[in-house]
Amino acid sequence: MSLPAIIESIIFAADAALSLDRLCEMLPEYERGDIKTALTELAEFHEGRGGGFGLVEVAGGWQFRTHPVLQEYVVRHIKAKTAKFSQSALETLAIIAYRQPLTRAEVEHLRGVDCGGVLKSLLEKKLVKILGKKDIPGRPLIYGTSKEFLEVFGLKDLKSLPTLREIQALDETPQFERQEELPLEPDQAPPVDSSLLFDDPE
Amino acid sequence: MSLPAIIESIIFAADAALSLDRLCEMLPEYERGDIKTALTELAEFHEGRGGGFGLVEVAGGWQFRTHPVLQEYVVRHIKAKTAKFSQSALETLAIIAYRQPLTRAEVEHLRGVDCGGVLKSLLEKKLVKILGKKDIPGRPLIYGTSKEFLEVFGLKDLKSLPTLREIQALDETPQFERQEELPLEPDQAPPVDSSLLFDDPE
Amino acid sequence: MNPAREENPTLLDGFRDGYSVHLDKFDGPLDLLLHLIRKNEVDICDIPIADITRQYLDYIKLMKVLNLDVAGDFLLMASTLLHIKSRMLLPPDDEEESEEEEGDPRAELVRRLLEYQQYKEAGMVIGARALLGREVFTRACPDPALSAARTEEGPLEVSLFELVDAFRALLARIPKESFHDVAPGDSLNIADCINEILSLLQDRDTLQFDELIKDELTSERVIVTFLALLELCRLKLIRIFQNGEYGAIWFIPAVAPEQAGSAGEAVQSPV
Repeated sequence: MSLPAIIESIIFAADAALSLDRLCEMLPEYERGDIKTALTELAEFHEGRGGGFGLVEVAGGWQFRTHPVLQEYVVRHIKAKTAKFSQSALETLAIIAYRQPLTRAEVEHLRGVDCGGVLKSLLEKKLVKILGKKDIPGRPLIYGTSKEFLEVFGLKDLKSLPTLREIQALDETPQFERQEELPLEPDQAPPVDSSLLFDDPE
Repeated sequence: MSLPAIIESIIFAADAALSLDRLCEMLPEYERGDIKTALTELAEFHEGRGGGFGLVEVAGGWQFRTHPVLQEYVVRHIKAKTAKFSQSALETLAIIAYRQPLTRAEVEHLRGVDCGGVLKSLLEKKLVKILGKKDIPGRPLIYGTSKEFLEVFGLKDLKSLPTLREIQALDETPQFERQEELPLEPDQAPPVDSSLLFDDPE
Repeated sequence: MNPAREENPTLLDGFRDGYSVHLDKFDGPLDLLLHLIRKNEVDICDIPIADITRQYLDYIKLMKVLNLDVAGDFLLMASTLLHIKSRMLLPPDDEEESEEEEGDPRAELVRRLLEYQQYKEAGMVIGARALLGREVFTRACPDPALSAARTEEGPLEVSLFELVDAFRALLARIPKESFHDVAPGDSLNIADCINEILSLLQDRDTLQFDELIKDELTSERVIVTFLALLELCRLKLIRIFQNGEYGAIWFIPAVAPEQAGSAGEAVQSPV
């Protein structure tokens, strides 16, 4: 592979700008002068081709950056970033999914912390909905999961939610203990030097 | 600014692969057909220039990725994930990939061995996901491969997996016979010419 | 020691010759069988069942000698092999032949082996691909333009497994008595049934009792469905109607879906 391609791949995959010194350190088989020339040539090449990004020297290091003129377009993507669930949102949602219908107080009892904020954001995301009011003093609201919840998780109906037992079953190995005595002939296996057996040929 | 440059900048800045649909949504002022053509041309251009990275189609989206042959250099700066796939993990993944949707019992029947632990670790790594429940007595969970599976294995979609017939044909070439002599760990299988397997951006 | 072993090269002789094997690396009985078939250079479609069975059993003994866990799957296969071997030793029985004579008793095993071999190879092929994070890398450095503005959130991305796992972690953390029904009995429980009814009512306004039990008319199902309905009634989530004596039992949601009021306000209300 050519030196420019090598340098390009290293800079591309790096998590921060890389200085010439650092690059030389990583590529001891190449001359510093050649690395320097390759960098300049690469920068010129990318500038000349008029693509969407270029190789620039910033704060003492080299980095690929999108062109400032294209920022308008680049920023459009930000909104597409998929939202990640926080652990508390996931837990709350799980409680509601598996224990619905239930009240906020019941969710909080299980989680041991206040859930107002999380519940609100789940309602805003329409994953959870209000089913009605419970007929006890205070008439608290009762929550359950929504149709959107089923869509996000690709479920046909709530019945298709995997049960805890099914997930737990993954940790369990089916037991065949009884067969232990089964088919083996009574004669003893020959003594084997067990140290031999694990000899790794590698 | 030219459309290819705009597309390049968006994909380059994005932190995940972007689908054609998503790009069209973000660029309503351009025709879908033009965007599609630009993507193909960009992929060809980057392949042709022999740089350190290319534009490839994975998991239904477009993304810049380094070339596998440059791995040696890239890892001098960043750590490669040491997460190795055991033979059982790969076998299980292959079965799920080719036979999905299917239940744990079906996987175990094909492998002849309990797969709970493997299945759980594949779920944790998000390579496999729960698709729902099968409509048979006991309503067992059914599994399939995830988007992450396509991303990690660099596949455009499930159809770009080599067919089982192709794999069998591979086995008949003398090249594969050499593995006879090897230790039984798949990790130590001879490196297959990865350029063969790397999906050409098409 | 079994004298037969002197004539027939076995797995164990292989070890003496310095051929080494990762004992714990066989991924189940089919994997081990394939290994033996390759090692003996025999045709997979015409397995010398006596030889292969003996070598297979030797192997299991070896695992025991070395105090390795012999998984049930291996023992199950051992009995299958012995069964096939005994059937092959028996003279062909005319009566049996008429019933189930499919020919070779090895056929089913061969089919499984061939199928397994396919996936084993497929696993090797996909494992040899250039993998993201191993041979192939994406850009790790966030674009400065992106870090400038992070506003809206896009579509949600979370897997079902994460949801169940979160719930499982939660259950592990908290004392058991906090739950009224931690471990649901078998396949049927009231909570599931309530969920089922609630999801059906998301799409429709009325439901009939009969519809809920029509797939599975067992007394358990009827009782659980009935209890679920009572619970939903108690919570004032549904209302129940009957068209005259012995008529069909209908129920409808007690609250229209959109009636619940503004979400934000609702959450803030005292509990």
